Amino acid sequence: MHISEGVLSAPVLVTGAALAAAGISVGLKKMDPEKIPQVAVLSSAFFVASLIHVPIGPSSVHLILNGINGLLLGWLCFPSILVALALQAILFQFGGITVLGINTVNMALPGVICYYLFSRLVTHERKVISLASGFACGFLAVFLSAILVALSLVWAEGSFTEAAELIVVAHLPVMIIEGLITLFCVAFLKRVKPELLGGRHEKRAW
Amino acid sequence: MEGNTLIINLKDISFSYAPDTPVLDKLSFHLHRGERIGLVGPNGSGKTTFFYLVMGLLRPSSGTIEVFGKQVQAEKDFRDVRKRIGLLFQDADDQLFSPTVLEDVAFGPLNLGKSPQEARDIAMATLTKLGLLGFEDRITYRLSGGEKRLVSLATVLAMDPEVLLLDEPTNGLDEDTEEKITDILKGLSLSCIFISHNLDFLSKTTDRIYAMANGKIFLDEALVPHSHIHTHKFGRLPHEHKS
Amino acid sequence: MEGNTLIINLKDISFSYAPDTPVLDKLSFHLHRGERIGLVGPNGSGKTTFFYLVMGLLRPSSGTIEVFGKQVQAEKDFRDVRKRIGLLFQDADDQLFSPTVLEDVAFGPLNLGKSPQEARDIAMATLTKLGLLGFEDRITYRLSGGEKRLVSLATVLAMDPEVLLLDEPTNGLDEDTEEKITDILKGLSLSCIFISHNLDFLSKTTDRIYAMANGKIFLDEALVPHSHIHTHKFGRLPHEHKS
Amino acid sequence: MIEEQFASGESFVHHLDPRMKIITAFIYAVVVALSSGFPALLAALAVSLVLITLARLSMRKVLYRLVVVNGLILFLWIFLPFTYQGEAWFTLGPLHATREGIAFAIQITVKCNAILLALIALLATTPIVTLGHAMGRLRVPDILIQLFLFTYRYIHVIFQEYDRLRNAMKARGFVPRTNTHTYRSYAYLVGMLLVRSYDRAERIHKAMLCRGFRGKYHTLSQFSVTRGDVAYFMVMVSVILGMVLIQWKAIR
Ligand SMILES: Nc1ncnc2c1ncn2[C@@H]1O[C@H](COP(=O)(O)OP(=O)(O)OP(=O)(O)O)[C@@H](O)[C@H]1O
Ligand SMILES: Nc1ncnc2c1ncn2[C@@H]1O[C@H](COP(=O)(O)OP(=O)(O)OP(=O)(O)O)[C@@H](O)[C@H]1O
Ligand SMILES: [Mg+2]
Ligand SMILES: [Mg+2]
Repeated sequence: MHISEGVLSAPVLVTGAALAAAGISVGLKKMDPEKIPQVAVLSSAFFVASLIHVPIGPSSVHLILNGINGLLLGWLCFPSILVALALQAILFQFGGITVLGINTVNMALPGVICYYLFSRLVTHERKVISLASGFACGFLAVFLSAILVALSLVWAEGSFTEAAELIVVAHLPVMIIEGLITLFCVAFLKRVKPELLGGRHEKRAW
Repeated sequence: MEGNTLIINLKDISFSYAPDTPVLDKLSFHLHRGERIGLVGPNGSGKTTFFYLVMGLLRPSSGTIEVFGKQVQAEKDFRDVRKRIGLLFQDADDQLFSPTVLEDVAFGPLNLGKSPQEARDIAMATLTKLGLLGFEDRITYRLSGGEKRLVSLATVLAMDPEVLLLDEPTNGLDEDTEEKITDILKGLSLSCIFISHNLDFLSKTTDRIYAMANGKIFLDEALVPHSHIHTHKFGRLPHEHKS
Repeated sequence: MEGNTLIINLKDISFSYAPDTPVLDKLSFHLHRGERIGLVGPNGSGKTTFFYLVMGLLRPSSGTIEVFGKQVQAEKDFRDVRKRIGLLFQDADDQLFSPTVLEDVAFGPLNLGKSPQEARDIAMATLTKLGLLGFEDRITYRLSGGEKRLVSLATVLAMDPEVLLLDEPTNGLDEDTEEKITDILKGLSLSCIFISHNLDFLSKTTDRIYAMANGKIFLDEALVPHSHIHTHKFGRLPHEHKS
Repeated sequence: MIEEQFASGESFVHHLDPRMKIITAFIYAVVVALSSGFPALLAALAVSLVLITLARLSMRKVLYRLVVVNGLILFLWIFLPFTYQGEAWFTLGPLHATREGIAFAIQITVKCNAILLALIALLATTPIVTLGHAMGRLRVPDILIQLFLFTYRYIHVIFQEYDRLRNAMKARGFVPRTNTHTYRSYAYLVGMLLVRSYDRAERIHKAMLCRGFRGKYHTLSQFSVTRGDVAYFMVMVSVILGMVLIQWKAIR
C-alpha cells in the first residue's frame, strides 16, 4: 500500500512527514541503543516476510504484517517501518522520498493502535480470546492502513474519492488474509516463544 | 526393462549459482528401482545442489532430468516428483517450521490432500514406527539436535515416498541416535541416495558408493579393506573414525 | 604460584536454560597462563554455554567464577574480562554485524576507547597479519564462509586479548582455509581454549584435550598412538580419517 | 535474492560524494513534488533523463523498474479522466472524460516518473552502506542510521533462512492455494523466521558485548569532497532554482 511519488499535495506530504517524525521520535525515545540488534533483526524478518506472496483466488498479494509488527515492537514499529520503507524505496523504488513520511504513518500508526488494543488480549489464557484478537489485530491493521491511504488521497485531491473507495474495498480480502495469518502467527509465537509477544522491546515496561 | 526400473535419470546437467563458477558440470547419473546408493564428496562439491536439482528446487542451466520415466522441467512437473521422492535436508532446522511435532509430520500428508484426521493418523503411525511416540505435542523448536533429525525423518517418511534422498542424516548425532537411524534406514525397502561423510554408516546402509568431484559423479564400487596407523591425543577415550 | 598463573577458574558451576534440564552440572575447570586446551563433546553437551558463562553472557545458577585472580559476578566485573578474553562465536554471521570489514574489525578497539584513527590503524594491522589486506572495504554479508571466519578471527585479535576462546573455528571450512587458520593459530602465543569436533586440528594446535559430557569437563591427557584396521568401500580413493 | 541493482558502476554519478547526492536528490524531489505547471514538470523530466543518462545504467532495468512502480498511477488513470471536474472532452458510455482530468493525470504521471528517475540516478547508484554513512554525516540521528545498517545487514541472512524453509515446504509437496492450510503454513513460516531472528539478535548482542560494546556506537566513516562534487552541486542547485523560477512564473 505504498503511495507513489507525485500523487499527493504539499499539505498532505508535510503533515505526513510531521506525524512520522513525531511517531519516530517517540519510538526512538523508547528504544534502548542496546536493543538495536533486536529491533533491526526483527525488522529484517518483517522486510523478508513482506516479500512473501500469498495466493488469493487467481491472483496473489504480498504480506503487510503491520499488525504483528505493532504487537511485537509497540511504538518501535515506527522506526522499524520507516527503515523498511526507506530500503524498499532505494532497492526497488517502491514509494519514494517525499512520501516516506506519509507512507510510514499509514503503516505504522495502525500498528501502534493494534499494539494498544491487542497486546494484552493476544496473550490471554482463553484460546478463543487470544485467537480472535489475533485475527482482529491483523484485520484491523490493514483496514486502518487502507483507510489512512484513502484519506491521504482524498485530502490531496477531491477527485481521488472513487479511487480511494475502491482501494479500501479491494483490500477487504487482504484484511481477511492478514487476519488469518496474524491469528496463526500469534498462535505459533504463543506456543513457541511467548516472550516475543507484548512489545517487550520498549525500554519502559507497561 | 530399463524403461521400467529407471527412476532418476540425469543427463549432462550443468548448474552454477554465480556466472563463472560451475558447481555441476555435465553431470550424468541414474538410479534404478531398489538401488541404494551412497554419495560422498568434499565440502562444497555440489552434493546438496544435486539433490535440489532432482527435486526441482533449482533448475539446471542445461541438460535433462527424467524422473519415473517422464522428463521434468517446469514447476508443475516437479510437483508430482515431490510427492514420490522424499528429501531430508542437511539442516533439520530448515525442515521443521510448525510449532509442534505432530503438525510438522502431518504437513506433508495434508499437502497430499489427506483429510486432517487421516493426516493425524498417518503422522501418529509414522512417529510410532520411529519410536517417537509421546513426542507429538513437543515444540519442534525446543527439540535437541538428535530429536530434530529423527522428527525430520518422520516428516519425510510420513509422505510415504518411493525414493529417499537423505542429506547427511547422521551429521552431528551422538552414537546412540546414529545407531538408531542406521537401524531404521536398514529396515526400509526403498530406493535411496544418502549423502554422508560417514563411510561406516554408508557401508552399513547402501550397496554402492559414488563420489562427487569436479561437478561430476563417479562410481567407486571396490570394497577395499585397509588399515591406517596413526597417532593422536585423546586416543584413549572411545572414539570413532568418521571419514 | 597458582595465584599468578591461574587465569580462568570455575568452581562447581551449574547452569540450565529450562528449570528441569541442567546443562552444566557442578562443573569445575581451570586454565593457566600459556595453556592451550582443546575441548570436545557431543552436540548439545554445553560447550558453547560454557564459553558464554566464562564471558559473563550467561550467569550460573550456582558456583563461582574467577578470572585473572578476581571473582567475577556482576555485569561490571565482566566488562574487564571481555577486554582481556576474546571469544570467536560459532556462527560468523552473529559476529560480523557491521556493514564493512574494516568497521567490524575496528568496532572492538573503538569500544576500548581508541580514537578512530588508532582503531583504523589497529584494524589494518590485524587484517594484514591475517593476510586479509584488500578486504577492508568489502561488505561483510557478501563474504564467503571461509572469509567470514577469517574476518571474525581478525575482529577478536584486534582487541589484543590475552586469552582466546574459539568455538568451532574450522567448522564448515574447506581444507585450504582450515590449514590457513591452523597455521595462524599455531603462530599465536596466547592461552587458549578451542572447541572443535576436529581432532586433527586440535592435536595440531593444542597441548591437551578435555571432553565435555554430562554437564562436566573431563581431562584425557594421554597421547595414545594406535591403529585401527577397518574395511570400507571407497577405500581406494584417497581419503582421510578425521576424528 | 535482494540485490542493489544499480549500485555498482563506473560512471561520474556513481563516484559523486554521497552526501551531495542525498541533499540534491531530496531538494529536487521536494521541488518537483510541489510543482504543478507543465513547463516546470517537463523541465524536471528532462533533467531526470539527463541524470539517468549520465549514470549509464541499463535502460532495460530502469524501464522495468518504472513499469513495476507505476501501478498506483495506472490505477488512478482509470478514474481521474472521469471524476475530475471540467469541460467534457469525450464520452465513454455514461462517463464523461474531462480535458482537465486528463491533464491532471498526465501531470501526476510526469511528476512521479521524473522523481523516480532522479532517485534511481542519484540514490540507487550509491551502495546502501555508503548511503547510511552519508546520512549519518548529514545529522540523521545515529540510532536510526544504526538501525538502518543493521536491518540491511541481516536481511540477507534472514532471506537465506527463508529460502531454505520455503524449499523444505515445497519439497514436502506444499503448493500455495487459496485455503486455510496455505495461510496457516505461511504464518508458521513467518513465525519461525521471527523466532529465529530473535535468537540471532540475542547472539549478536552477546557478540557485541564481548567486544566491549556499552551502548554507544562509534563511526569510522570519512568522506572527502572533490572539485567534481562541488561543480555537480553548483550545477544541480542552479537547475533546481531554474525549475522553481519556471514554476513560480507559471503560477503568477
Ligand atoms: N545459495 C547459494 N548461492 C551461492 N552459492 C551457493 C549456494 N549454495 C551453495 N553454493 C555454493 O555452491 C557450491 C556447492 O554447494 P553444495 O551445498 O551443493 O555443496 P555440498 O557438497 O553439499 O557441501 P557440504 O558438504 O558442505 O554440504 C559451494 O561452493 C557453495 O558455496
Ligand atoms: N538459548 C537457549 N535456550 C534454551 N536452550 C538452549 C539455548 N541454547 C542452548 N540450549 C540448549 O542447551 C544445551 C547446550 O547447548 P550448547 O549450545 O551449549 O551445546 P554445544 O555443546 O555448544 O553444542 P554444539 O556442538 O551443537 O554447538 C542444548 O541442549 C541446547 O539445546
Ligand atoms: Mg551439503
Ligand atoms: Mg556450540
